[in-house]
Amino acid sequence: MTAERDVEREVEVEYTRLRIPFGPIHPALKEPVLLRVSVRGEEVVDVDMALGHVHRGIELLAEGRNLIQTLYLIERICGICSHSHTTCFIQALEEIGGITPSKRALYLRTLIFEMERIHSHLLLLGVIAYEIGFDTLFMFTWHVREKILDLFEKITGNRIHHAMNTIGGVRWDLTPRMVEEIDAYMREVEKSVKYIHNVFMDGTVEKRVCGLGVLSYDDAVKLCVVGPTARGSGVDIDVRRDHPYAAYDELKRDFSVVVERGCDVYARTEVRILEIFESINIIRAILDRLPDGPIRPKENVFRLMRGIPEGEAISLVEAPRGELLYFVKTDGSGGLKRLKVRTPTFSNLIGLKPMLIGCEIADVPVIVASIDPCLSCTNRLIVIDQERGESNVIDVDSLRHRVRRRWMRQ
Amino acid sequence: MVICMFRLSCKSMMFRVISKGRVKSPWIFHLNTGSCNGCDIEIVAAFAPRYDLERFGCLLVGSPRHADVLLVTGPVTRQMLPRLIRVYEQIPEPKVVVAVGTCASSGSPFLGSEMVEGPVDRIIPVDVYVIGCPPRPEAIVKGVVTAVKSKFR
Amino acid sequence: MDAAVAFITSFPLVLVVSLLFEGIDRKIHARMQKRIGPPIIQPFYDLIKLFNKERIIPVTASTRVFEIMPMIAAAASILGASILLSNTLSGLGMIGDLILVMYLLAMSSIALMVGGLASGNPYAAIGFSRKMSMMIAYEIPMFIAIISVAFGPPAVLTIDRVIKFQISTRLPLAVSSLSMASAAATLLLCIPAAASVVPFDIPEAKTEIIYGFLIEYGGPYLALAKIAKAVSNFTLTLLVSVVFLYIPSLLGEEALINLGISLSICLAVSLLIMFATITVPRTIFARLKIGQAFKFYWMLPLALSILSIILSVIGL
Amino acid sequence: MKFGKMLRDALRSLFRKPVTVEYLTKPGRMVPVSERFRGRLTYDRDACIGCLLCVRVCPSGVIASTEDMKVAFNISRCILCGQCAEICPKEAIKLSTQFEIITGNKNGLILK
Repeated sequence: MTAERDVEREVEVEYTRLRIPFGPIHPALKEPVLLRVSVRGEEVVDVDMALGHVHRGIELLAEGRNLIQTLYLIERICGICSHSHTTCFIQALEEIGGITPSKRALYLRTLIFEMERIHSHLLLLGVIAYEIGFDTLFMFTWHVREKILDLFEKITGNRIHHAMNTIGGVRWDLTPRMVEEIDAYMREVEKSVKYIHNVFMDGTVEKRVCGLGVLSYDDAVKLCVVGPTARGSGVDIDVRRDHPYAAYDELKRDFSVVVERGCDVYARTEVRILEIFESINIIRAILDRLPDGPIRPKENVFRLMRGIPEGEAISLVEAPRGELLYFVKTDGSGGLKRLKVRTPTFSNLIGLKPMLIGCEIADVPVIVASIDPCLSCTNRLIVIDQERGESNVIDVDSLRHRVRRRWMRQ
Repeated sequence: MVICMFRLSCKSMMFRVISKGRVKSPWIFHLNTGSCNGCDIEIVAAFAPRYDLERFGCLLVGSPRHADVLLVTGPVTRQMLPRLIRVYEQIPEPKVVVAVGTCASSGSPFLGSEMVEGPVDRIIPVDVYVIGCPPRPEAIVKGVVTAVKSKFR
Repeated sequence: MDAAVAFITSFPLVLVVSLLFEGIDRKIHARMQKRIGPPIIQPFYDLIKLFNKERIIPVTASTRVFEIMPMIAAAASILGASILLSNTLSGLGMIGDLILVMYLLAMSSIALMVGGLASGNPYAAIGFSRKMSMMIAYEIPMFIAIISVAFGPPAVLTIDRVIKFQISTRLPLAVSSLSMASAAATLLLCIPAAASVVPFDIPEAKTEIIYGFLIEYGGPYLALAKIAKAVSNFTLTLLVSVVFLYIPSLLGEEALINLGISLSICLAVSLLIMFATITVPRTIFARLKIGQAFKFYWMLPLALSILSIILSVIGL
Repeated sequence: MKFGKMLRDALRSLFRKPVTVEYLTKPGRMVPVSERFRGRLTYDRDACIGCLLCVRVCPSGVIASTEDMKVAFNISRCILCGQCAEICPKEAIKLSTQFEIITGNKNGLILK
């Protein structure tokens, strides 16, 4: 009897649902992803995801280039967390080559890392405000973010792609004046973020973000989500504390891992706001205890690259969006045999489905934004022919051959 | 003769008014064809209070039917290729295409990848290139303004 | 003034003033966000550009409906605005023109909805259904508030007579009695939804359904739709300022003699109303969801409007 | 729950000077460019010794060697990483602070 009713209901759902292609070109999404959303009235009944619109074949390209070229190539995996990618890659290289960067270099790496976290989280807060139609808050948040970008430009010479890391150290040093400037800016940013935190508790914002997109603790553990998405569901993980890298080993006492148990969009947002304060604390600690010394080895970067033997290594960092993993295998003559990147969004996207089902259409952009998707990070080396709906697996060797041929031609 | 002169001047007046309207209200559609987000966030930053593209009358619209200016970022990936062409065709004439960033302008550093269908100008005509990785928001502002002025005037 | 002359001259006046209002709204909105914003005559530039763009009709659309509906929308809202304006200026009132104006306003948004639905885009369909529920939410309190004018002290539904009543009591209607105050409050609360701005721009939400039913309109059609929206926003604010907050009535009989002064005072009041009900909400609020908006309108404005009708029947 | 927390700030900024930098509308107004800014490449042809180190480190194929053992740059491909300037032993390649590389014609961006 119940089975019959279920079938009847299914037929009814099938009959009344409306399939909406959400993306890949949609003003709410800054990057292309295709969510095929099936709705009934305003309620979302099913979600299907199609990725690969930003797939540029970076891992394959990296295999045809030398290590220095690859360093700048993988910086272009993502414009928001570019420093995390290079740090992770360089750490693996340094492990293979047995190079230890100086203390000062590690501290500077961490400094840029934390500043990037602030900039990334502020960007996301702005995007969430934009999704819920709160333009003024969006403008305000992005204006605060401009200050961080100014600092980036002063320290490294570019607002987005910092090109800070090099083999065995960092490329740019801090001057005493910059230290003062960073300190002053941090005070300003702290004040503004407190204000933003207050505005995020506004009634209309709360109506849009509270109790939405619930990802329970069990689901979060089962689906292996990482970063603020996991921490918003009460999972206490953080690579900075669990497997310290760069200078985090010595900065352990200066920050705490923010964990919220709300499991909804608001919890994830709040984790990010509170993490900004933690990042400011870390930056202050770094500025206090910045050791003296050289920032990079005296040797030419080309010679350093040549000196890296054949080997393989795995490296982990906590990018603004969560755990980022690199597997690097070098060929001993300054090139790469294999590069594998697992980005945080790749893990987090799977968590979207339980969040989205049952919500309204109006909530879809907010929930998608709340995991802070960075799709340009995620799309690599999956060849799917979307128009024909078949996945097209190309043999790795033939693919490599074709790529080489094109590279030679150009 | 006089009537003819009057008509001509009326016509030129009309043209001037129309071109003024076009120059003063370029509505922007932004298309990401596989960029690294760097250019995309800089385009949005150009609309933020610091640079405020809206003082030139620009609006960031969400539907290509409303747009005049197409800002393309990213080397065109294989999956975005048909969508780029479709969006370009959906924008009503007259329209301007601005390639923002180095990878949209020339495909570097992704040139040679099997999944990248080359720079934007291999697929649709581009009016202005803004080079930079990513370009500063100021450069984007200037790129849009020069493109609109050169094409619509 | 002659009614026909007033009627004809009010067409261009309505267009220019409502577009200027939109420009001022955008400028203030930008300044509240700490930026410079577009020039005040920006809507004119937009319209000139849009009218000279290519017309594209999507293949999925039913062509006739898609083409005609924006024209009907623009015509209806301009007609409504000029009836309101000319009946304010000239002493010749049509009986029941308040209802006519309200009807024309509703008509213009319904025409846009239908035209958008004819485009065959799924987003437009969602926009249509959302706008439908929004209209049910705000039109009912609005109509009840207008009808309570007929039950209240003026006891008419003619703009001209309402104005004369206000002049005779030397008080704006909203101040004169409790029932009219609550009717005015209802109308003010309904303006953001009727103008579909944040927090009630749910049918046209850009980041959710990409302008809803306007998604497939481009070029001249979009221009017509923009005109329809700008003019109906202006009409709503002017309606409140003329019917409920006729400040020139403080001048007494002079308000009818110096029409220029009283008209400019009315426009200034409607500008203020626009600032308070359109610009400020869209700056400081986030967009609500359709269920929440519906609940809000059936909780507060509907209750207020019913209260106003009860009060006016009692005679307060 | 409170509504309209931004009201005060919004009204206050209505009467304050906007934070916008009036770039292009008023001459000379822009956000100051930092000294380290990595902008358009400049090339000192006389100082170049033709070691071609820059060609080998360039990640995006900007630099090509010419017949007289010097190099030529295709700036439209440049991603402004600054690695060539860093590795050049004679400092023949430098990065200027010019950030507006805007052109309608890519062929004009070849630097020799």
